[in-house]
Amino acid sequence: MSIEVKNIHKRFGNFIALDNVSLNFPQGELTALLGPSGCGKTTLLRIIAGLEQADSGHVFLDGEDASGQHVRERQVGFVFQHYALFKHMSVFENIAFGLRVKRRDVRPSESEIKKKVMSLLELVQLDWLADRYPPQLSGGQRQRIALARALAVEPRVLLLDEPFGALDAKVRKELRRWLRRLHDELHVTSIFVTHDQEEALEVADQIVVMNKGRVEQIGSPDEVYNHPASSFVYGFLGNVNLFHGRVHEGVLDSGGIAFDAPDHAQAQDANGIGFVRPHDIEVERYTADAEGIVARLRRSHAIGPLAQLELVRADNAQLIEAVISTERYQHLGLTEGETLIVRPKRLRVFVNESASQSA
Amino acid sequence: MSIEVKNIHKRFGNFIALDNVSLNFPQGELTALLGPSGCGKTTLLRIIAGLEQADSGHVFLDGEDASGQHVRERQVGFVFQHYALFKHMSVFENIAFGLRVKRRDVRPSESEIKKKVMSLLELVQLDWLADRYPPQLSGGQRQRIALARALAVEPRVLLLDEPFGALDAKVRKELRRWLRRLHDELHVTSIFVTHDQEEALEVADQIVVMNKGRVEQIGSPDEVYNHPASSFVYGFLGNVNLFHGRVHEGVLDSGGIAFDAPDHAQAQDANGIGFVRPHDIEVERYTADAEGIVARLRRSHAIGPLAQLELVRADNAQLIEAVISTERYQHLGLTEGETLIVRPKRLRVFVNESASQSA
Amino acid sequence: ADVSLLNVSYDPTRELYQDVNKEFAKQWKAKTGDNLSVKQSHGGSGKQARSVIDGLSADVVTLALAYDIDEIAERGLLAKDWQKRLPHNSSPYTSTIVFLVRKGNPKGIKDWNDLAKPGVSVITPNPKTSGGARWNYLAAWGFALKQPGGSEAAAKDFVTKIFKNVPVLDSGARGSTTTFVERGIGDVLIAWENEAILAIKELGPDKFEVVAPPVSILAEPPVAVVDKVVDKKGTRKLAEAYLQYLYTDEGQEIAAQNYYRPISDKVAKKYAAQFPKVKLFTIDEAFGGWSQAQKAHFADGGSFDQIYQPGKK
Amino acid sequence: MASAITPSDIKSASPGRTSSRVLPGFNLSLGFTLLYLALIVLIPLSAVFLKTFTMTWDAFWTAATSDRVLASYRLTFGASLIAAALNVVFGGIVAWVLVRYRFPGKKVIDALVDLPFALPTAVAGIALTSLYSANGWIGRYLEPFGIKVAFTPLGVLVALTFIGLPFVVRTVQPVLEEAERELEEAAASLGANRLQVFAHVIFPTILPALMTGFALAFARATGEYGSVIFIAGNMPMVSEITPLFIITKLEQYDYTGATAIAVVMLIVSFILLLTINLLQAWARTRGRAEKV
Amino acid sequence: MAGAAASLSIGVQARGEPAYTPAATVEPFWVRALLIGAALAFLTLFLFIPLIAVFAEALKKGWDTYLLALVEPDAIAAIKLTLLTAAIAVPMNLVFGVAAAWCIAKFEFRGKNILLTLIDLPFSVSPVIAGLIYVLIFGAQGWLGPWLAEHDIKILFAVPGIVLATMFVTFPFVARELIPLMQSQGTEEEEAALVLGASGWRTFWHVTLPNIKWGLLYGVVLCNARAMGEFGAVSVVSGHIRGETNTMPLHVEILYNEYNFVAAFAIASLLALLALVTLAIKSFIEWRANEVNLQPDQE
Ligand SMILES: Nc1ncnc2c1ncn2[C@@H]1O[C@H](COP(=O)(O)OP(=O)(O)OP(=O)(O)O)[C@@H](O)[C@H]1O
Ligand SMILES: Nc1ncnc2c1ncn2[C@@H]1O[C@H](COP(=O)(O)OP(=O)(O)OP(=O)(O)O)[C@@H](O)[C@H]1O
Ligand SMILES: [Mg+2]
Ligand SMILES: [Mg+2]
Ligand SMILES: O=S(=O)([O-])[O-]
Repeated sequence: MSIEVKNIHKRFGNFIALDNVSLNFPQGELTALLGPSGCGKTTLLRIIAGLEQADSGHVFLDGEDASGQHVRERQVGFVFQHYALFKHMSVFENIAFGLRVKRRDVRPSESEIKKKVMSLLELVQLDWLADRYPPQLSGGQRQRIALARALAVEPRVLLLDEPFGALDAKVRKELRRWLRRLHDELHVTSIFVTHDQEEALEVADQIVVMNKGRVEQIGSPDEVYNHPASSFVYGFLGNVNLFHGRVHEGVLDSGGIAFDAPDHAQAQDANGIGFVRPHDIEVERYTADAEGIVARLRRSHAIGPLAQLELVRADNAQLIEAVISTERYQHLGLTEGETLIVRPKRLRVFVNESASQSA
Repeated sequence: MSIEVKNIHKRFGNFIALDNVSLNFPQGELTALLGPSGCGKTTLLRIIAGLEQADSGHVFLDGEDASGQHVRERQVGFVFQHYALFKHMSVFENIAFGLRVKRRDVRPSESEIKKKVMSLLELVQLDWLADRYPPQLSGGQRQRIALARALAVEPRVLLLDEPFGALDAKVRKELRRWLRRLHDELHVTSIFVTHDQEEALEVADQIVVMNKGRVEQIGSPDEVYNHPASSFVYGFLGNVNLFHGRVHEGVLDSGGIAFDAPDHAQAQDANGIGFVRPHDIEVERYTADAEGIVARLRRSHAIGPLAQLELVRADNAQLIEAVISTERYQHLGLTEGETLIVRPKRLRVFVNESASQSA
Repeated sequence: ADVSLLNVSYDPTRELYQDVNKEFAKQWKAKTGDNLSVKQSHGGSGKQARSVIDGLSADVVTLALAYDIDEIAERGLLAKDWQKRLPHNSSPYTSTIVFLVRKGNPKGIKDWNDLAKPGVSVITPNPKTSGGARWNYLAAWGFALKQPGGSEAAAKDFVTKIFKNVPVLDSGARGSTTTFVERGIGDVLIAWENEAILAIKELGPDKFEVVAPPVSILAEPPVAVVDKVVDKKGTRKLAEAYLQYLYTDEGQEIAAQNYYRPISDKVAKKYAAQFPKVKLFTIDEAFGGWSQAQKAHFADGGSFDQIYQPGKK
Repeated sequence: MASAITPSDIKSASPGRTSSRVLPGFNLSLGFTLLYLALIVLIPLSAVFLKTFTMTWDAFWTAATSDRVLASYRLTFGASLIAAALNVVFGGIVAWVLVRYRFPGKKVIDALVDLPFALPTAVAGIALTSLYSANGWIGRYLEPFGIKVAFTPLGVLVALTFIGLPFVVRTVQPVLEEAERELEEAAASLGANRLQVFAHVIFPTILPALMTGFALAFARATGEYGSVIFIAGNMPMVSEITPLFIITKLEQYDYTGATAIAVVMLIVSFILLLTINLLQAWARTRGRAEKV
Repeated sequence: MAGAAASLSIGVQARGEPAYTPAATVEPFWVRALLIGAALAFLTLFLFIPLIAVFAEALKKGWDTYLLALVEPDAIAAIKLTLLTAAIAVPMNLVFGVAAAWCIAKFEFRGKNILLTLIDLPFSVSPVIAGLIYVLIFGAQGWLGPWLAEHDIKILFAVPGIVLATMFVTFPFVARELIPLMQSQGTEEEEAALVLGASGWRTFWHVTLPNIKWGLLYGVVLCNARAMGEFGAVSVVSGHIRGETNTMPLHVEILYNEYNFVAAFAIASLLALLALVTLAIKSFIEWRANEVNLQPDQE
């Protein structure tokens, strides 16, 4: 089922939590709502679910205006960050809950319920836990049960609010892959909220980046990572080095070094910032005639496929982070303290914060 | 100052929390205590600090037996996971506390205290927060204040119990780098507890890997990551693919494919597991004559410098994770669903779990 | 010098002893130069006696009935023959049991018989805890005995009927008065004569009136010095003087002013108008003395326990 | 009492650990605690039991189970039971209303709920009596319907309800406050209507607190004296409560009789306390398991 | 009165509105109105009217009579005695409460649950029995009675007895308030202080005490209210000597029995006022605790 929200506004007191948000969530896709804390992700999700009322705007489920519908009637599956399992019910009863509270005329028989619950437990690979109580489960298990419970009523859409936020790093990574696989199997239209960009990038088909109650960008993981629409998105989606300077007719001058800024050919001596991701920085041994920024390697460590370099610019003592492959690192034979030449391979310039939208 | 623990035993009731642990923490280095939850890291740290009493064994601080010393006298700095800041004292008072409770004859004057505290606040870059109260600080700020407080009494060693455990991913990353820099500046012998291997690998000079109350390995990040002493360490320190099979005279046979296992030349048809890190897996287009494991690319995503591949073995449907550089990924032009040849570049075989120690 | 005396008394005597203390202290000061302060403790008679038994160091006890002082004597705090030590059975004043009814006497209550009629609501305290209540009980019982053809069985029957009409059983005389007067419960309150008159004076001269039955009991509240206490404190002289004072004309006047019937004929005559004419019988003649009465009626399993079982069908 | 909601087992409640004897003062504080406990509570209480040992079993049995005493047990425990039940219903509603709704005067009401804790019982007794007697502010409106409150067992009930009120409110309130709203939302998103949410989600959550509140209100009510004697009417076999009976016995110089009844009440208190603590232990194990 | 502590521990916790009241979990208007109505009706009948009645009766004959009743010597003596009793009983229970909470909340030891139960015990013992036990021990017919009489030591029917009975009845208040509070705070801050070199006492004064001060104050306030208001237990051991062993609640009863209703209610109103002040302090404490401790813990 597709979901559409149109011109959603929401305030809490004087605080504007959502400011004219319009979005489309295509049928069968897994969309991540990504943004810093407090940007309104949860609020939007709750409005879609019907747990919260928008001040104005509409929610369409399958093209049909659902704004007046009670959460009960919307047939959405909602998964909470802290699981919200019923503690006094066994795992089985938790999953069966949605079926058992159905109106008598549409309620399945106990044996059907049993079959359904067991098949869901198998789906989430926890059929051996049916008789346990939530307190006896690990966080990862609880979250999977919460998901099974949401799926039991065959929701038309699945909404997940930071489903892995309460889990520790390792489990979190595992579970997000598991979620992706599950989604590939079921293909329920899903929206999940996160403020961890890695998670969004790894799992989602589509990413909605939000900031301060507004949508900053919407696109595939590749789009938002590699072609950020604003400096905010650039900064939020991964580590980044900033080169402050002045932009003049397509050139950014930062500390005496010139960077190409073809987007800003018409800029006239404006303030600008160049954004460079650490892995877009080229590093080589210092030679007097090499072009680039001179920097000292303060600290490096190479574990696994990538080597992290912490460099200090010779001219203004600014920190530059660079990531190169371990192979190249070993090949260069770098040692801490030595002087290197650093060159951005790819740089994106944004002129002024306010102008960033047009950039 | 150097720290040494010798033959430490500790039980809680029937549960053995530490089992004959002997370790050396060299002067001026930053050591990470790494291990899964419940393995005894905190317990060991608390015993070193004197907050807990070992059942047997000794703790030497600077070569001097400290087992009988009260925590008050050990001059250790301890940083708690949940900060343990004094809520009713301002940031300034928190940091000054250790100085103000000194015996009168060694207590610095108020003006000295003030100078000291302000310099510590500068050190942790929070001098503008002196008059705030802990509840008014963010998690990251609190942890830095906790550190400043511990440093105020010029401890001979610094002990940190999952100092960043309560922080969110982004802040955590920032703070661990900051800690590293701070340590480089101060060179106080430090031990910090974590169960996040990335953190340990990135920050520490030396890593102690613990499991179930015992020390599994001790070494530099490179050593423990690249030359794990046991299958446990291998698995714990990063993602890993397992190839189960039988080892016979230096060769592991897993699903009909032979892998070299030079460590086990004398093994006779033993159970064995090959461990391969995702980035130690080579991937290429399928050709009929290529040697290697045939696998289908189920899912891939390439954001940033590395591409993650999820492959399914054609023979036994096992999952293989591979990581290749984005360059190579793009160069290969892989698409999901296609069939590939996979080859471990580097593989380590452990025969039997129980034999893993000797391996 | 400052001297003090503790007089442990029962509920209705508060006002009486306030006056007595004031006058006696004046006299004592004049006589000896000592500043005397008499401390008072009031409560249900039984409870007060128990406190003394438990160690409340009363120099004198002025209780509702001899039985309570007997109990104290039983524990060795004073001589068993205490009642012979002062004139008139150690009772410096007497009283009787009368009825307090609402203005105009709407139920037309005149005599004990009227209390036993169905539909009349009677207020009296609990004889188990209140000395006054025991006098009430025995008065009714004695009245029935004295009727033509009166017998123990008839008396029991009669008192049973009265108690059927009792809706509230307070633990002390004062509680009952409050219930009747303040809460507006009941048609008639059986009370000490002095209580009844005082209640009218204090609470509503225009709301209540006293009805004296033709026959009632002669209540003799006794007083005694507690030997053990006064000997220890060295206050015997003072305590004895205090009780003696009650027998003096002044003392008798004060008693009469507080609506206790004085034993001095002279004073009695002076205040005759204030006390209705009632034919009085004594406890000795009707019941053979307090210990007998106590045993027969108020001990566990006694007549009261037998007749008063409202819970039982 | 708070114990209901506040696990005495630290492991479950505290972020830290408690094993460490590194903190000073254990022996001193425990020593003082035990000494003071023994002097003020244990030794005096044991006096009651020792006193009953001076009685024969028969004497004890007769004293503790005479008709009148039995009737007083019936009244005391019966009225306490009903009062506690009333408080469960209305205290539950009050707690709910205070936690969930916003209305004018809420803060004041919240504060005043504790009044029966703080108001001297004798004052409460006198005030209630004057209100509920036939000519009182409230009683006069009940009188025409033939409802008599003061000086009847109903009056006992009123007094016991008054003093028990805060117990239920104050045990349920924090539980409701901490109850995750999300659970209700989860149930609603699964299609449950409000009534089903209440029956299946909210009620089971507050049930332990309700039970604890009930037990506490009941325990307090059985022992109550000050507020009851004024309003009860104290008719033997009808409206005479057990604590009053103890006093009555005392006033008849029957110490052993009084102690016999006291022992019965003490044993009931013990059992009640035990029940409460078991309830708490039960709630606690549920709480602890949560941290798995 | 076991429940007091319950209220206490709650007292210092956040008592705020729920962060939001989303549509999905709110009852229809009429249900809300009905419930609020039921709650208010119940509270009016059982709380507000009795409270108002006390003051109305006290002021029936005007302020002058009211004030006169309060300055009457016996009333003053009762007030003094009540204050004295509280001044002894409350600090004793305070010290006990802190010691008990310290060892129970900060240490593990066997028999802790039994200890907790024993501390609760006085909550569920009838005040009448609380009085009776002292009679059995110190009464002239009791265990120590004869010995005490011989040595001329007065306990029963004197201030010590009243204080003892009050101490018994108010025994658990402070402890019960502090134990859960200190348990929830754990030991990390104390450990931090020790690591920084602070001595045990310093740690207690500078770290523990400031953290529990509101809970402590609240426990004291309620303990005090109950100490001043106790009737049943004190009534048994007091002896009711006017101007000497009558506490305020007993004096209320006596005045009442003297048909001096206005004065009785005047003293009662003083006690009710104390209760109200107690509640006001309590509310203030809650407010303060919210202000100070419950500021956004995570940002
Ligand atoms: N009921 C409420 N009353 C007042 N403000 C609220 C309420 N609910 C949310 N807010 C505010 O609205 C903003 C958006 O909240 P929301 O929970 O949607 O953020 P979020 O993006 O989910 O953040 P997080 O990542 O921290 O969960 C926040 O600033 C929050 O403080
Ligand atoms: N006071 C205690 N009583 C009983 N068991 C304890 C106590 N303290 C620790 N343990 C147990 O000892 C084991 C080791 O605990 P420890 O806290 O040292 O683990 P850890 O490695 O720090 O784990 P984590 O990463 O979860 O903090 C755990 O199983 C724990 O349950
Ligand atoms: Mg959120
Ligand atoms: Mg730990
Ligand atoms: O004070 S009485 O004993 O008469 O109730």
